[in-house]
Amino acid sequence: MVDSIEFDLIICGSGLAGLRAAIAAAKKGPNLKIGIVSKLQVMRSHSVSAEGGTAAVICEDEGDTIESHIYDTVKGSDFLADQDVAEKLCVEMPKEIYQLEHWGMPWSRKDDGRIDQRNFGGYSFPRATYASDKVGFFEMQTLYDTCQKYENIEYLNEWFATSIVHDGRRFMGLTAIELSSGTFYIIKGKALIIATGGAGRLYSFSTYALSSTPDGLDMGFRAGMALKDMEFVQFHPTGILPSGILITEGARGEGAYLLNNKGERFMKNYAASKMELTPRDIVSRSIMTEIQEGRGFKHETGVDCMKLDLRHIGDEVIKEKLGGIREISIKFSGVDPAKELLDIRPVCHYMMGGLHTDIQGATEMQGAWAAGEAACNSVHGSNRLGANSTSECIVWGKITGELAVEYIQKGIPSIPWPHHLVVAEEKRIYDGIFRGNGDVNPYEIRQQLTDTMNDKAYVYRNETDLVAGLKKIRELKVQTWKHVDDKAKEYNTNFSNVMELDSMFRVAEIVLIGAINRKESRGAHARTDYTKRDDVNFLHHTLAYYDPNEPIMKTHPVTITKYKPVERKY
Amino acid sequence: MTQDENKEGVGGMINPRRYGIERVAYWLMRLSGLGLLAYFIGHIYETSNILRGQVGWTELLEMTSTPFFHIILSIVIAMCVFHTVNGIRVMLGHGGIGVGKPSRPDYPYDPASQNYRHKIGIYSAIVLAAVAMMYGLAVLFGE
Amino acid sequence: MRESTIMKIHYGTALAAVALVAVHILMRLTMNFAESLEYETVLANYKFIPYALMLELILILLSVHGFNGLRVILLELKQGRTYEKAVSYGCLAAMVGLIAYGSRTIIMVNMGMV
Amino acid sequence: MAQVSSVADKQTTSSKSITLRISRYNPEYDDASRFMEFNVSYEKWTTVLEAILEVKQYFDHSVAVRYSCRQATCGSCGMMINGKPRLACFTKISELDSNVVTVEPMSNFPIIRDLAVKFERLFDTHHKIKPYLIRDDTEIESDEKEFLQSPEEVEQYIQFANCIKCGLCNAACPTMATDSSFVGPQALAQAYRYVADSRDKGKDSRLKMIDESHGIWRCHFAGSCSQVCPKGVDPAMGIQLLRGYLLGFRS
Ligand SMILES: Cc1cc2nc3c(=O)[nH]c(=O)nc-3n(C[C@H](O)[C@H](O)[C@H](O)COP(=O)(O)OP(=O)(O)OC[C@H]3O[C@@H](n4cnc5c(N)ncnc54)[C@H](O)[C@@H]3O)c2cc1C
Ligand code: HEM
Ligand code: SF4
Ligand code: F3S
Ligand code: FES
Repeated sequence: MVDSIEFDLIICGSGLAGLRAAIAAAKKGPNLKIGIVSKLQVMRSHSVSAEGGTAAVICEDEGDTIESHIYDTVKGSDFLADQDVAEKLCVEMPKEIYQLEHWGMPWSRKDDGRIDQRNFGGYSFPRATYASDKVGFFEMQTLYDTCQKYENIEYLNEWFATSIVHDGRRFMGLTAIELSSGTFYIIKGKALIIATGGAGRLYSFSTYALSSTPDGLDMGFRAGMALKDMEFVQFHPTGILPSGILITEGARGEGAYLLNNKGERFMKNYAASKMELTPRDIVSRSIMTEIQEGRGFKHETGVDCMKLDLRHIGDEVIKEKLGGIREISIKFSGVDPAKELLDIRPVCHYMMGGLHTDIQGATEMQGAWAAGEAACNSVHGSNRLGANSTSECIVWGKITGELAVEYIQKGIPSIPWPHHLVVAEEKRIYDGIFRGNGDVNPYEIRQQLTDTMNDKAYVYRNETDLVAGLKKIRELKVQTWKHVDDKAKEYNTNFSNVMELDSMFRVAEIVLIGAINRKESRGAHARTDYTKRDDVNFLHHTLAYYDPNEPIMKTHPVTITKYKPVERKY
Repeated sequence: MTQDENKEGVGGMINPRRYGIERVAYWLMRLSGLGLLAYFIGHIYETSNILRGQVGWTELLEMTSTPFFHIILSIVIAMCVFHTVNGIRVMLGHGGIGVGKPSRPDYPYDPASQNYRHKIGIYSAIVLAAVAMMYGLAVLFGE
Repeated sequence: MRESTIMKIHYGTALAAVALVAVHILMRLTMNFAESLEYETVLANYKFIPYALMLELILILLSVHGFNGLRVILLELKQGRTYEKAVSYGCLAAMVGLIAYGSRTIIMVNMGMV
Repeated sequence: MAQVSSVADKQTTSSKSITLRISRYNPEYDDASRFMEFNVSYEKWTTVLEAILEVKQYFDHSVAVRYSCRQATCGSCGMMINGKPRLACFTKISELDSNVVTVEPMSNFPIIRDLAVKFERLFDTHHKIKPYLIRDDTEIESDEKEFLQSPEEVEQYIQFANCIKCGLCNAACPTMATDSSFVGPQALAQAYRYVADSRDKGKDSRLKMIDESHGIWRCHFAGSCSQVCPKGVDPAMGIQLLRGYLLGFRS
């Protein structure tokens, strides 16, 4: 018999979205038992790495408007964003900035004591609210610390969720492995919020935490939820070499230049009005074009790169506003940004896609919501603007937290527990993965898989590469890699790594298929064989549904309210 | 210490190699405190001999006038000086004096509380203790 | 007692002791060291009421300070309810004991019982 | 290195190697820990974490180690490296200046397995010191306009807000080495972080909380916590300033 525990609300994931949801739920439903299930300890989630800012309109007295934030977001998305959703983000966000502030967030301040903001890519007003360059970290700290006020939140730290238990229509619980003991558990619950974050470790050159793998997305996918718009992967222009650690866009927000080997600020040839502060997709493409046309540099590892110049910003301002990246540059690149140029290269940074939800964050399964990067409520369309993601996590964290509580409070009739699903899941992971044997090193396979994604589905894409990539992934999948050498139960990360790999295959496939199908260039998805945006055939979202053999691909309409798609120019 | 708690235990606590002079000061403070307490108890016992009159007192005086006791006494002097001087430093520190002001840290981090003022305090406690001990030895073995 | 009160006493006793012990030691140094330990000198000292009072004070201060220091060290060495209680009361008892024993000397000498 | 092998040409850079000694221990099966040695090559930027993961991926899959961000912001990878508590992802092999790199689980934390340790006590003590603004609830739970705070006021606590809960300070502190009830530098520094925040009104209740027999007084200003902190938090300073309030030196 499998051990089981029970909560009213289960939140899977303890990043920004998960913690914000927990607070909203704990406040609204003080009598409910809330469990945060996370494969990491609280405060170890990828969200702590977010650096540059959180977008919100808080300076209306200085001329900023919500309207403008909405339009910037929609235009940044290359008109694939659902416009009602973008509006919701921009309307809700200012309140959240103040709410966070009241909970202790150490926002950077202006001299008069008000919250300060900085410039960010693609915005027509400096509206990235910042706290030095550790925004995500401080937000996580604020939320985690605020969670400490609520005694009805319980933390299941280092529990690896493996599947969603449901009756075909309605959410009923999770199965999970407690890593420290290796015990397999059923976690029963009335409602679920999936906040398992992005999956950027699909790429080997990535800004993401090593733990950002698609197992959370895959869990929803296997339970019948659709994955939406997975082909849109954001490449951030400035990742350092060789680690891929991010230099925030805030650096350019504070005035940093991008230089090619002629010493030119080459962005003037691509987007003269916004220069370095053009949305990321365009800057990344510009860098790759420069490199391809021979105006790049070579890093000592032999990798092509470009230079980022912060020297004119000055040591004092760098220390004050960009202390985190100063530390990163000195430590990981051996470069003091006040004195030397940084080697940078576009790097996998964000997944616009995720579990398909409506504007309220509800998934297609009753009782299950998704929030944060794991969700795709289509606020970012085909390209997210910097600083809009932490905003999204916070806004939909709150919305889903409250809605889930309302749902639970309405009362849910009980139905028999689907034991067979748990048995099947146990079989899948223990017989299929844990005891599955094979002689290929799963880590090597993972390396090949992520390298393939890097090579074949990077900033510029084309049919040949994508098809070759898909073929390679499918080859890797059938190799006999499924083996877990480590047979101990306690803290078996070999086991969880292999489970992560298992999920990477399914999700990588969807990214590639979606990219192959989308024969146009839109936002972050740039095809060299279809260089134009094609609103006639492709102004729609991509959906992928689970099928044991091959994902079932569908489309979904884009919600357009006020802004008719026009050519996107900066 | 038991391995399930994985605490470093006394050995790790006094290991002088890893954490600079501050750690040395830390356990010298303890050691001298304990040493002084031991001496103090002995001293009370010693002086209580005065109740045994002239004979008893002189007997004891003779017993403690050996080189061995003199060395002990010198060490006590050293401990006393170190404990007192370092004690004053520690007390100031505990009150938040001379530990620096909060400020934005810049990489590479250099903790303001581990500053030269306190280091000087520690070194001077050690030096003064050594000097006092020399003086004590000179007086005790001098005649 | 609140821990802060105890520790304030710890610091207070230390500070007061600095002054008094300094006097005590200086007195030893006003004359030749060996001479200062002569029975007569010592006895005379004890009989000099202000000095005796000072000695009594030093005795109390240092006992309080020293045994509280010992308590702190022992508390940090090992934990557990009974152990901690034992340490606290043990140190208190030892402190009272030492003070009583030392005071006996001072009082008896002072009252001319030698 | 693993991150860019697709784009990097491994041959172009020279490779040196060191012996990595990893402490292995599973309390369920083993009586005592033992060391396993691996020969790993490194570049000038290779971190200890990368070296450990290299071992995990290519030599022995069963090494248990906790990691996530690999950029010193998540606080996962604290361990004893050549005897001192450090973040594995923030320690480059090249800066250790030694042919042998020994990694052991962080001291003063119970071992789960190999290099992974239990953090429950750190999370508990952090919880205990009320790490949130204490102030009238209606003010806190409102989302209208900010509490004003000048940049100078931010400076009073921002240093302490940098704590990533890695626990290195607790691993270095001599009191923690023997006292399993001590609140510890991590939590005390956080108590100061909130006390020093001009928006907070909970000083008295927080001071009361840490004024107990295994509270703030068990810190003897040894300073090791500040020496090992990877984020410049300087817990030793925070603790002494906090104690300043209790002793009446500050108000
Ligand atoms: C380097 C970097 C910098 C960024 N900077 C900015 C910025 O300046 N501004 C901005 O707006 N955005 C930024 N972003 C984007 C933003 O940080 C992320 O999109 C956001 O933090 C995602 O938060 P999340 O809560 O959705 O997920 P995450 O923080 O990724 O959390 C995922 C959680 O899910 C848990 N989990 C995953 N799988 C499982 C499982 N199987 N079982 C149990 N738990 C599981 C994990 O343990 C974790 O707790 C940045 C991103 C990166 C990579
Ligand atoms: C006269 C000057 C003295 C001063 C200024 C002084 C000061 C101090 C201070 C400040 C401490 C606290 C240290 C800490 O918490 O880190 C301390 C501890 C201690 N003192 Fe003293 N002291 C003096 C004399 C003595 C004497 C004479 C004795 C012996 C009877 C003694 C015994 C101790 C002990 C046992 C400790 C505990 C050790 C520790 O916690 O590190 N002290 N002293
Ligand atoms: S104070 Fe420093 S060493 Fe201690 S937990 Fe925080 S970041 Fe780590
Ligand atoms: S090391 Fe420990 S003793 Fe105090 S100054 Fe730091 S907490
Ligand atoms: S892995 Fe996050 S701090 Fe080292």
